[in-house]
Amino acid sequence: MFAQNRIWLAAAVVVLALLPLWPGVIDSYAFSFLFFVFVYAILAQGWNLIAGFGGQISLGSHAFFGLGAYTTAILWSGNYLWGSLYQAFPRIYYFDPVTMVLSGLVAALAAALIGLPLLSKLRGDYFALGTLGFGEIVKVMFVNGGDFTGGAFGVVAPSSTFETLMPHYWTGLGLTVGTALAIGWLMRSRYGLALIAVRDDEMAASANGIDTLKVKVAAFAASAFIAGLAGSLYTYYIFHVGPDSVFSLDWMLLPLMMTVVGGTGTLLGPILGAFVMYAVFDLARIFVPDYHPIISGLTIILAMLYLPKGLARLRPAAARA
Amino acid sequence: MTLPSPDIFLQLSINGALGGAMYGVAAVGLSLIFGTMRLIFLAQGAMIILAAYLVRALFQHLGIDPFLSLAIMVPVGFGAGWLIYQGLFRKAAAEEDRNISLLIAVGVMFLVQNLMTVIWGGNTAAVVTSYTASGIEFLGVRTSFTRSMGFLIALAGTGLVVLFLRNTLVGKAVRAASEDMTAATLMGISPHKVNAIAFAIGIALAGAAGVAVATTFPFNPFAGFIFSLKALVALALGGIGNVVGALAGGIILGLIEAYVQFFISGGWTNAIAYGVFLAVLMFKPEGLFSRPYKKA
Amino acid sequence: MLEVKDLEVAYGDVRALWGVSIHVEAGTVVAIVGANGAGKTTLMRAISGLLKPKRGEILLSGASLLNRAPEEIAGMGIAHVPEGRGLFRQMTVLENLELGAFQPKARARMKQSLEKAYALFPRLKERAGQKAGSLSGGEQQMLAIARATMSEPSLLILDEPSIGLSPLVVQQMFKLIEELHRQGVTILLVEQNIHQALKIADHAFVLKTGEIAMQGTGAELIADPEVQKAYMGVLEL
Amino acid sequence: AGDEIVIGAPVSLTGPFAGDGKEQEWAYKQAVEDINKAGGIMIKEAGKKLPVRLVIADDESAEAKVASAIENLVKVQKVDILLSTHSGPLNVAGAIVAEKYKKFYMITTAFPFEWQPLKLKYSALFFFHPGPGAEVPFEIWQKLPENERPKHPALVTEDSPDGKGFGGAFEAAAKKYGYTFAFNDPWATGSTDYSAMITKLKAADVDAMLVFGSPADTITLMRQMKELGFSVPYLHGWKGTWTGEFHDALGKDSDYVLTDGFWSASYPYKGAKELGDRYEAQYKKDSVTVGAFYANAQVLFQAIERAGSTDASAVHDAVFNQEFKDTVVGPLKFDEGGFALIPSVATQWWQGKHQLIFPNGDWTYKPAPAWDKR
Amino acid sequence: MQPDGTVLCLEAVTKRFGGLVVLDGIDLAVGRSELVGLIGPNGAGKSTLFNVITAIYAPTRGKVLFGGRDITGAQPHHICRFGIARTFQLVRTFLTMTAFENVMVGAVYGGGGRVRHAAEAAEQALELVGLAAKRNVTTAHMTLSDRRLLEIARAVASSPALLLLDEPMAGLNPTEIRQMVEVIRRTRSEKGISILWVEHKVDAIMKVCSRVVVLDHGVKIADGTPAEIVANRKVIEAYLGEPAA
Ligand SMILES: Nc1ncnc2c1ncn2[C@@H]1O[C@H](COP(=O)(O)OP(=O)(O)OP(=O)(O)O)[C@@H](O)[C@H]1O
Ligand SMILES: Nc1ncnc2c1ncn2[C@@H]1O[C@H](COP(=O)(O)OP(=O)(O)OP(=O)(O)O)[C@@H](O)[C@H]1O
Ligand SMILES: [Mg+2]
Ligand SMILES: [Mg+2]
Repeated sequence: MFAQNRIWLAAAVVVLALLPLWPGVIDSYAFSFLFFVFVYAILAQGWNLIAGFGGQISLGSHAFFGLGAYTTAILWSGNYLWGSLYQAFPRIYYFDPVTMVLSGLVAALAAALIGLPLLSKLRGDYFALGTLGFGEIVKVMFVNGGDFTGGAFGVVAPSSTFETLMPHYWTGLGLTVGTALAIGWLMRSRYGLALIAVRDDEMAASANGIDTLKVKVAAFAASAFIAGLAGSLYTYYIFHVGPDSVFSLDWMLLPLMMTVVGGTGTLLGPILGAFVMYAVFDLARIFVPDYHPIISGLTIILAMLYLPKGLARLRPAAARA
Repeated sequence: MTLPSPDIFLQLSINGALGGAMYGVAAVGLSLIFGTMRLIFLAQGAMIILAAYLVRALFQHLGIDPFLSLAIMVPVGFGAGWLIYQGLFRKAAAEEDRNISLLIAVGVMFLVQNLMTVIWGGNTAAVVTSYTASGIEFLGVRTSFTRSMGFLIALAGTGLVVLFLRNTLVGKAVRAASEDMTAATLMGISPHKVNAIAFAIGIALAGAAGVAVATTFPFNPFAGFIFSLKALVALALGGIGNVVGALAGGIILGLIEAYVQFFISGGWTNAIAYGVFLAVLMFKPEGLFSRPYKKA
Repeated sequence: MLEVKDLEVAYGDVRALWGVSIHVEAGTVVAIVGANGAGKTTLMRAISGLLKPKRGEILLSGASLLNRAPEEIAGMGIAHVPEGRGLFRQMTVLENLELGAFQPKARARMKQSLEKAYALFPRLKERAGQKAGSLSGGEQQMLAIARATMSEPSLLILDEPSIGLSPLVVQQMFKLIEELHRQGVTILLVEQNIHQALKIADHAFVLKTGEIAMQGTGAELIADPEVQKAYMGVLEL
Repeated sequence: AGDEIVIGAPVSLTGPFAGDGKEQEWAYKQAVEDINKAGGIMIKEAGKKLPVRLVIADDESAEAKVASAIENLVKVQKVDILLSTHSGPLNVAGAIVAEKYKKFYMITTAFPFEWQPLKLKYSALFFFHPGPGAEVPFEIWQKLPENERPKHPALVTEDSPDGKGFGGAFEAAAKKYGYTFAFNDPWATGSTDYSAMITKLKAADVDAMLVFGSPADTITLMRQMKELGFSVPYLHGWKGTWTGEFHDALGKDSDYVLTDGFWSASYPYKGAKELGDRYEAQYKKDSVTVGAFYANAQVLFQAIERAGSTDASAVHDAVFNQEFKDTVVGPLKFDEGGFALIPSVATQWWQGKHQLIFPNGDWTYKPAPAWDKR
Repeated sequence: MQPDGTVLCLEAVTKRFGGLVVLDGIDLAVGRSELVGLIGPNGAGKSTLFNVITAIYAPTRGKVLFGGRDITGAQPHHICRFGIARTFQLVRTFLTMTAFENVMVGAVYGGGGRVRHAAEAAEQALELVGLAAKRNVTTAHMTLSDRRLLEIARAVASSPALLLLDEPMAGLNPTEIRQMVEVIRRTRSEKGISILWVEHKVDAIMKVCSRVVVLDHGVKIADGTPAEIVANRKVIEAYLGEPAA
């Protein structure tokens, strides 16, 4: 990326961060719109790490998103973390960094556990189908999880904490920028080199001293961590996590689509894709409520036919990371 | 848990296998498309349901018996598949990035599901004929007539596809093009023609599966997704690109579900089915019915 | 038979061929030689339609090959053994050979062609049921050549066919080329085994950074001191 | 509000619940049409009756989309007040967002155990508890002569939130009425093969089945029971059996099946029959749901009228702890938490019509003979 | 054997695929800084031997010792870190990476070095094979022969004790072969790396190697100085045909 681009991007982030301070702007739909864009952008960025940079197509993002969402809801509603402090500070779990990080970690741990066998044995398409199967298993486990997971209904968190969207907006923005920067840094480091090497040729990578399994599992876990964070963030908005909602395949398919439309293997792609695609979906839903999925379906098809390399590659300046 | 008597076991197995053949027939079409274009055609289930709606329309408006409508659905499916390939996937098939065609499939799925909702409404639809819900005796086991027919359709469809792939040069060309498009063109194989044929057969099979589904199940525009998912599992169990394996995978899946439903609980069928699927892949990473090799 | 005129080919903005013209008479063996990166493979790929030239013309018996798909060109009787072999690695040796005879014309004579191919490389017969990808490097090269002969081409393009073959098999391969030549097949040969290639070539072109630097009969070029110096240096220690 | 009252409603126009959503949309539109015909609703501030405008937003049958649908209704469409969508999880999501924006959200078709723990101020709910709802079959059995009561009842449910909720309630009710289930097992939503379950039911000698599941699953189950030659005298379904498609798909095999519902056109309440007729005239079949959705709008309109405003706190006061006499589901009495109980309905299918058995129906239950004797 | 010890030692290595015996009880030793040629007809088992040494295949029977330590069954990446680097007969570079990045992989992961140190090693290795000018070219855009050179650079950059070369000269013309010989010699002399080298360009092997091993049908049929090998009847029959130039 050229320095000039960076300046523009930094400026955009600053403007977005300050936007809510503009008088009168707070009460607009823009914030809930952008909040959802951020949630999808974070998820997309996570998927891009394992699939775009790592070359391992995972179809299990929804499982990790759901695990993160559940972790936040369960820790909170069961007060597993802060004991009596919770009584003194009833909002202690709300956007609590510890809870959020733990939510990411639970997802990452699950990814590591399932990733070890899956990634050591399965390649390509089989890995994709394996992760899809894993997602379904997790879902059934939560349906049958008894009181701990709230069974088929799930868990509700205290929604009385929800007064304004601002914490969601800022945290979403922060995580979107943060994950992009973190992945950008990662890809420039020796780990990035290893990840790309494994993507390009696994046999050659291991013959050159790369522990390919470790690299793949680490990337898978990191990507799950990011998805778990997105899930946690979502819980703070929706307050109800249920197996059908947070393990919905939408949480996998949409980010995947957004990444590809934006440009796989680029840093800006997932964000751009999330923004553009969510805008298209949302506008269609508002203006043609009865037919909007048809419009969305057509948009995806057209985007893939005419923009197969993604938005981020439209200009040569936004080259690979 | 007590062991059931042999006849109950037979009953379970036959019905489970018949149920699994439904996944199988979906999986065979998917396998063909997957095997040629490495494309997870997620819309296959939606195509099957679309076919089911057409079968219903033919029956309700023209009085054509659903099983007879096979003679219409298969060629219509073939033609539709050809067109879908040429219109939507031709360009993407040449791209390195396979997510592109996956997403086109997702787009097609959205489109088809919601077109069906607009045309036929979101409610559950069904075809009611004189033989709906009638049973037959077979080997002393009572089972469903339409499922048995579905099973036959699955067998016939798979058989024809296998004959095509194994014994015809065009069939081999289909596999060749899926492996190395450039090399295939050097043999004089037109990859797009060959892909279109595979796709057309895949959708023709969706047409046939639509008949089996329409006669057996009630359906709604969204009912196909579960078929896609299960068919994918069946396909991976059998080994990608292995058509007989796909049918066998479907039947195995059906058996697992029946046994789990009987011996454990209906609530665990999916989890255990997917669990077995993952476990199988751990030991046979390329599916049950394929021979892998590795070479530097 | 084959006429390439003023051909320009580029990869993106990087030009690989700058106005190359060659001609191949029917029934002759024509060799293209040149250093690594000179553009030999690029030229072959352009002829068989795998690359779209920027400018120029390619004529096969007077018919233009530009704007034709590679499979169409193959159908016109050109078989191309590409660099890197282009085998169907997941398919068996036999299936690979069968696909070589995919063209309707060749299909009818599949049996005979198969026998001929096996006679040429008996190792392939032994390995008929094995997946092509698991063959040894040399065996794969044999398969690639054998597969190309299955289509009974009128023009055979060989891009470094001797790569990976043991000396004995290299001798056999050159004999095979001469044999095909005798049968009337026109052969366009890229070879780094320059001495041998020039020995059997009726005519040869030297490609240098995307341009034809020299041409002549095989014998003329072998004798050319410049060619000797640039491409045929003897190992001295 | 200017010179109209804008009411927003997230509705499942697309996605898997689109079938229910369309009925809901129809009912809401009828209610709005009716109120406008009556001149609108009196608003104090305006000093006159204002007409109502309904804005519907698609929630795609998904929680996240309910939330953004409401964000959009409130922020972009600037609605004054909200009507609910369908089912527990979706309404929980909707109620929470509405609460944040202090817009009143009037709900039906969510189980109280799903919504009540949220302790929201700006939404109210009327529906039945799974508890009393689950007692309905036992109430019916109690009225049967001793020797006709089921000996080996079975409970089969889909493993969805509603299925689980209801399943627990059935277990409690069985205990209360002194029955034990000879078979009790869920199935995975969307299953296509029930043969193993049927084999087991047969082996357990089951003579009554309580079935909770989607229409598609329940129809498949029924068809397979017939194919495998298994029938029970008493089969009572929830959710999957009431709809017109159930009868369409099974034809006369649907006879004898008992079904639940939120409502019946044979209710003696004002407007019930007329609404039922209207629906039937348009769709050529009867409905056991549209009344609940219609009533949802009726309650909201009356509450606005009482409050003289669409202000959330004012409407809250007009609903919580208040009674509503005139609705097509009958009188509603909201408790201090904003919940009102309606009875669950039981009807028996007979020749394509729902015949009301419970509460207070005048149809007498007919046990089903074996398949080959029908 | 070399006086200064053995680097690699194979003991009775056998490899089967189903019923096919591809390697049959191979014993082989490579000494420190030794340059050993490995020749044999197509399908003799040469590449398979490399695959067994680098743990891509597990041997059916037998042992691989490296620096005296049994490395049979170790992970491929450990083998590299122990100090065995290789090239592939069917060239395998990281296609989306630049030449420099490719070599960096070897330097960082195989060499176990720190990034800065690795960068130096990478530059040197590119210099060695003469690709320094193309350091920023993405390898997908390089010719096959350049990629082959790049693979060697990548292997050298991991500072191995032993380098396995699988037909590095395939596709090179005699002039280029002479340059490659130079590369191989310098690798050995400047870095003291032992080399086991599979090649069909027999004259190159005979002129450069101190020792040549011959495989045929999975069996070691000869092991000796080039002069001995060229005169060996079995080798002539199986491989060389008429006496080589
Ligand atoms: N896919 C590609 N993208 C970009 N440039 C390429 C590509 N393939 C080849 N080139 C460039 O084109 C030029 C000619 O390459 P070509 O492969 O035709 O050479 P060649 O004569 O066959 O060499 P070799 O003897 O190594 O096979 C080289 O400079 C090479 O870098
Ligand atoms: N994975 C495998 N499965 C079955 N056979 C194999 C496998 N790998 C190698 N072979 C067979 O083993 C034999 C030896 O192969 P290898 O690649 O070691 O030969 P090579 O000596 O390197 O020959 P070349 O000089 O042609 O490269 C060949 O006949 C090959 O067909
Ligand atoms: Mg070349
Ligand atoms: Mg080899």
